[in-house]
Amino acid sequence: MDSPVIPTPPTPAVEQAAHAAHPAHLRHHFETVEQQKEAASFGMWLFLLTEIMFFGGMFAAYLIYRNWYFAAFADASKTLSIWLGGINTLVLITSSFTMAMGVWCAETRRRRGLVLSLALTILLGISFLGIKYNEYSEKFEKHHVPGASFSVETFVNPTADEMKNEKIVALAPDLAAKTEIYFSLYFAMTGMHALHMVIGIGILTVLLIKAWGGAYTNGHMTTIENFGLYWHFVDIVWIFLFPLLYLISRHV
Amino acid sequence: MTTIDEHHEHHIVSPKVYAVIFGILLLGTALTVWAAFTEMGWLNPVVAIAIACVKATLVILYFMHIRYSSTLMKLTVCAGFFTFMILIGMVMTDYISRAWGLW
Amino acid sequence: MSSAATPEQELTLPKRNFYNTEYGLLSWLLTGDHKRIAMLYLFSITFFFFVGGAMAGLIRLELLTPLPDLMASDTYNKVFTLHGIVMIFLFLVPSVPATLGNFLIPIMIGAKDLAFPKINLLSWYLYIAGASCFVISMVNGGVDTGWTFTTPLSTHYVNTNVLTTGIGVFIAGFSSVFTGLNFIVTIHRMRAPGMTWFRLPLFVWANYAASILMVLGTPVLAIAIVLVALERAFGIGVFDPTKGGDPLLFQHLFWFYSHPAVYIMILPGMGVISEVISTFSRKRVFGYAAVAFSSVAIAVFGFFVWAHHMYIMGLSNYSALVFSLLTMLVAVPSAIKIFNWSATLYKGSISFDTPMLYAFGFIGLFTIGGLTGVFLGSLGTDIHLTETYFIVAHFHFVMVGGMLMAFLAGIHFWWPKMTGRMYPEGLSKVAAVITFVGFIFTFFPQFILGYLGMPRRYHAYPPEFQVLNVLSTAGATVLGIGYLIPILYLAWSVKYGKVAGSNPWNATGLEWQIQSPPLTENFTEIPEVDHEAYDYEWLEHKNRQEVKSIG
Amino acid sequence: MSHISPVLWQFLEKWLANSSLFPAEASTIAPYTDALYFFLILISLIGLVIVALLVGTFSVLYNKRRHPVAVQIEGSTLLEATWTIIPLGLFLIAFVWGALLYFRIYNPPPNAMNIYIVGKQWMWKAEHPGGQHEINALHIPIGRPIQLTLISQDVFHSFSIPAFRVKREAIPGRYTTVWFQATKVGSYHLFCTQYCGTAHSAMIGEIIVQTPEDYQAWLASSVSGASLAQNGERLFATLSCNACHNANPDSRGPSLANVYGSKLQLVTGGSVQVDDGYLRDAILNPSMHVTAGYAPIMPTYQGQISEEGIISLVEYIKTLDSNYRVQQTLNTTEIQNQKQAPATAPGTTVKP
Repeated sequence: MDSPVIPTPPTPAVEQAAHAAHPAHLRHHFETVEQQKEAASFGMWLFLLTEIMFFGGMFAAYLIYRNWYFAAFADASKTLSIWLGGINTLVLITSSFTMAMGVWCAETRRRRGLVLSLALTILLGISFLGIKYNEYSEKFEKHHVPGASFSVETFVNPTADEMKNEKIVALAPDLAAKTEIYFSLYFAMTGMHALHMVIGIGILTVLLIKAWGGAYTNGHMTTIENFGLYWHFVDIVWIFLFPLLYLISRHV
Repeated sequence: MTTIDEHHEHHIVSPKVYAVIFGILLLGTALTVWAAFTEMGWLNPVVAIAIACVKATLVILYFMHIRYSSTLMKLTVCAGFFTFMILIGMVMTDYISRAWGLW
Repeated sequence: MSSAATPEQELTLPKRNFYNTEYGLLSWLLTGDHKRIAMLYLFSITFFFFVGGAMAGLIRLELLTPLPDLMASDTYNKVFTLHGIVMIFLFLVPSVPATLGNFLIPIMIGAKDLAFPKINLLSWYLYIAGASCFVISMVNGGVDTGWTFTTPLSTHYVNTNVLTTGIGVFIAGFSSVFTGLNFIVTIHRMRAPGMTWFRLPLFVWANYAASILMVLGTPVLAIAIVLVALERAFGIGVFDPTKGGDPLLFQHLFWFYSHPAVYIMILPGMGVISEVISTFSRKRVFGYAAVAFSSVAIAVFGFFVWAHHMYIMGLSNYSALVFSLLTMLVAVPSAIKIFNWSATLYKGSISFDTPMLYAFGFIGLFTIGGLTGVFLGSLGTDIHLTETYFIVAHFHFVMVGGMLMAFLAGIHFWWPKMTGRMYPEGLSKVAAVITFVGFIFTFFPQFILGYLGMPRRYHAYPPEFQVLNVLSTAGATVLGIGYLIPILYLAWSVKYGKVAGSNPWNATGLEWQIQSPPLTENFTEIPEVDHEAYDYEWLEHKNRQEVKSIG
Repeated sequence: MSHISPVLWQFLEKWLANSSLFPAEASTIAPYTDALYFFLILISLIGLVIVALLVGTFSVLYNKRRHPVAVQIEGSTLLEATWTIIPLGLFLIAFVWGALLYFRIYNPPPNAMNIYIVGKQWMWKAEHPGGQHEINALHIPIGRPIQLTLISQDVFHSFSIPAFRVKREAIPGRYTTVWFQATKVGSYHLFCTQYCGTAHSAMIGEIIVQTPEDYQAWLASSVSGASLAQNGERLFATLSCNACHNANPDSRGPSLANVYGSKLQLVTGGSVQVDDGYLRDAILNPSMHVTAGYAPIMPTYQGQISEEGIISLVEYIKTLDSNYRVQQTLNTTEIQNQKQAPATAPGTTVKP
């Protein structure tokens, strides 16, 4: 029982001999590289589950208030630009695609491809945020940001507003006031989403620098794969946010 | 070793698959915008959500490799959405039935 | 109690163990070793337990007399709020998982560490960061929303440090998410060869179930708190009835986490009890599969019952019916566990060591706590009992009588493993009995007070409730002593305690087959598991082999 | 006991004699609640005794000295099924019984007398239909079903009368109801049981149960102004509600005669039963409650009327039983104004 404490180097199991580990990448407490990889991606998925539930709370709130104040939600949704929202959706889906390609490059050990994919992903991510910034600033100008400066003018008097959106139906003041809830949820949901994007772009930058130096294309691409999961998850959230926030009752 | 398959061979998804999925996602986006401008009555939100669900499923299955992952991973993803549905569903029991009557 | 297999004179502490591989503060603060992180947690948790306990003492002291004479109402409100927040987020939720679970789960399943040692350390830092937020808000004047952050009180009507505290809850919540995530991955991925699911100790099962709740429940609390913070900071209106929001939605989101949270608190405790009962009756747990699955059942059903906290808060009555029915269902797995534990004693060979005494205390108090839960789950009686001292007594029976008893049982059970030394036995048994008696005196009168209608969170109360309150306060004094004694003798034992040997209780878990305190790597070689959990015949056989090989 | 000083002894005696162990049963609901409570106690005792007996007996029979070698037993499906099904059955009984009791407590009989309760930090305000206004007290007659309609003007409060075994939260922005019928004359505690801020524990009061005669006397002695409906009528006029809701054939708003309790067709297509809650919502959020055939032109009164004002309006609308009655509104109001000083009437507080 009192054997020396110096850790014996882990001996790769026979069946995993094909994967013969680079010792530097195998952390001491794992038996095999495969086990380490599976653990990492499983951990990542569990983290994404917490993210689902995190956004879930806001989706529940959205569902309730949309049913209660449908007219206000439909009207407020029309102040958003489908063009900007749609382009952003395309941008994000494309970035998801470049991310997936990055994972493929890492798996097939293409360093330049990986660097290019990551750089493109960052670029697309930043353009998403740029467009989002544009949309947000418009909301500030129009006093559509919930809080002290919020104004229902656009919805009470749509014709007086400078915006040329004839589709907005004039609402009674009491109903127009409920658009504040829509914008609260809009900012909370897209804000949380944007926050995830910002964090993602930060991590991507680090990954890019490391990938430039040749990391991840040496057969150890777990980090890239797991980051890919995160990035795709952010994409999925947007896939739901887009129709829910931008496309309420556009046909009227 | 256990009742559910926990380990799985690593599968490399080819760029062709990614490209096809990418194409479908772009189509889906166009479709959802088109659907929003079409009068379908109560079906409008349903269609919007359905398209979003299909898109999300494709991303999960292919971009996120769940299609090629172990049963455990598949179950994990399902568990997440199941819990999400509990949250939504059970909260809704309250909000829907509040309007049913005096109490 | 020393192992029969090991002669007295051989009992010395092993030369190398996880305490003496590295020295210095940094070797602790930057460690990846799950055992060291567990010890860090143990220290911080104990510290905050006594902070929360001091608050509880102040509350009981104030309630000694019907008049609001010890402190001002504001102060009283802040004290009970911080008592709740500290006890729940800094003690009950992380108690067993983050200390005992952290220390033992990798060893029990035959792994060298948790799957993500750095994330494990991160959890502890997040815990400390969350705790710091609470301390900052305490120093800045406290917070008086109650730990439930009820809107619109917390968003519009109090002027205290809700934001700081909210951030603290958010951060502490993610600490528990990462602990849970780590456990789930570890239990799935890191089991030693031969360690199948049905050979896992029940402690592992229980922590697994609790981890599921941590991972899936906590983020909903996080978002609820974020929305409260936004509401407070910017007035977004989601929970504000004057802007068309529904304050009840906050209750839904809050309790979606906070009800499962009570299972996060109690399940690991139940795991401890399974280990202790089995070891000290020298018998396999009666109906292993039933106990294991009841943990998972509690975890799953735990997500379906949250609205029973809201029966009279304006929940739709149809919905209340559904939630009441589901609440009754979640009570069943707990009943199964209690009966299975009792049946485990049948034809056992029972010894009454300190952990066993605490476990008996747990069974008694948890039975009362669980059964009074039925009073509150049942719609009609809930109307009268909710928001009174009955509910206070109920959750203290479950949380303190159940969880804390289990925690102490676990600490006493695994103390020789964690430190390599025994505590004084007579004294520890006395402490266990004092705790039990003190507990009953503190909280049983509160059931009667509750039925009399004394509301919870009251600073002053009508004079006819005084006798019972005096009884409760007197009991709290005894209880406080009961909690202080273990701290003293456990601290004493670290230096002066008798060396325990690797398996003082003759228990079967893998953790008892290695030296105590263990090596940093836990195992010199990863064990091949070829026996079921709680297989005492295997242990006996193994001990005989060892004696033979030594001889 | 001789060494205890007589003063202390007397004090102890008095103290113990005045302490209580079981709350008074003072409503028709109390015995029902207590019956279920005792049933649950019985179940708990049985459960506890069984567990204690099992643990105790086994501890004695199979302790290490007497029973040195344990007999390994895997489990028993039959036994486990037994202790799964029996508790389940008992819990289901508790559920059904509890649910029935819940129906009883939250379903007021149709003939119940309605009293409005407004909770605010940190007091209870009671509005009797006759215009009597109380703070932190509620006078009620014995033997008559009383329905409380509760609302809070700030945070969650909870109106709890332990002697009646009823409790209901007063929610901001929404009416809730509870009912009871007192059976014993006396004075009982009223608590706010939902934590509501600094002076939560001071938000207490008294429920004074009186004989019908005493109650009538109290009503007569404490009329402080107009009745709720009269206050509402005056408010109806001051807010110019009757400019549109005037029951003329070409009026811009629907006639409110007999609207209370009727089924209303809405422009959104749905129909709704008009109750207190609906009337309140329709005043504060009119455009979400537009009667079919009318334009959504009514302005919102959110932030312009106090909760008491809304209560008065609701009470007034309840009394409108004919178009003639509606048209009389302005006249009676003028008479009212001449008759008494409006300051004493609490229902008419109009916030600026």
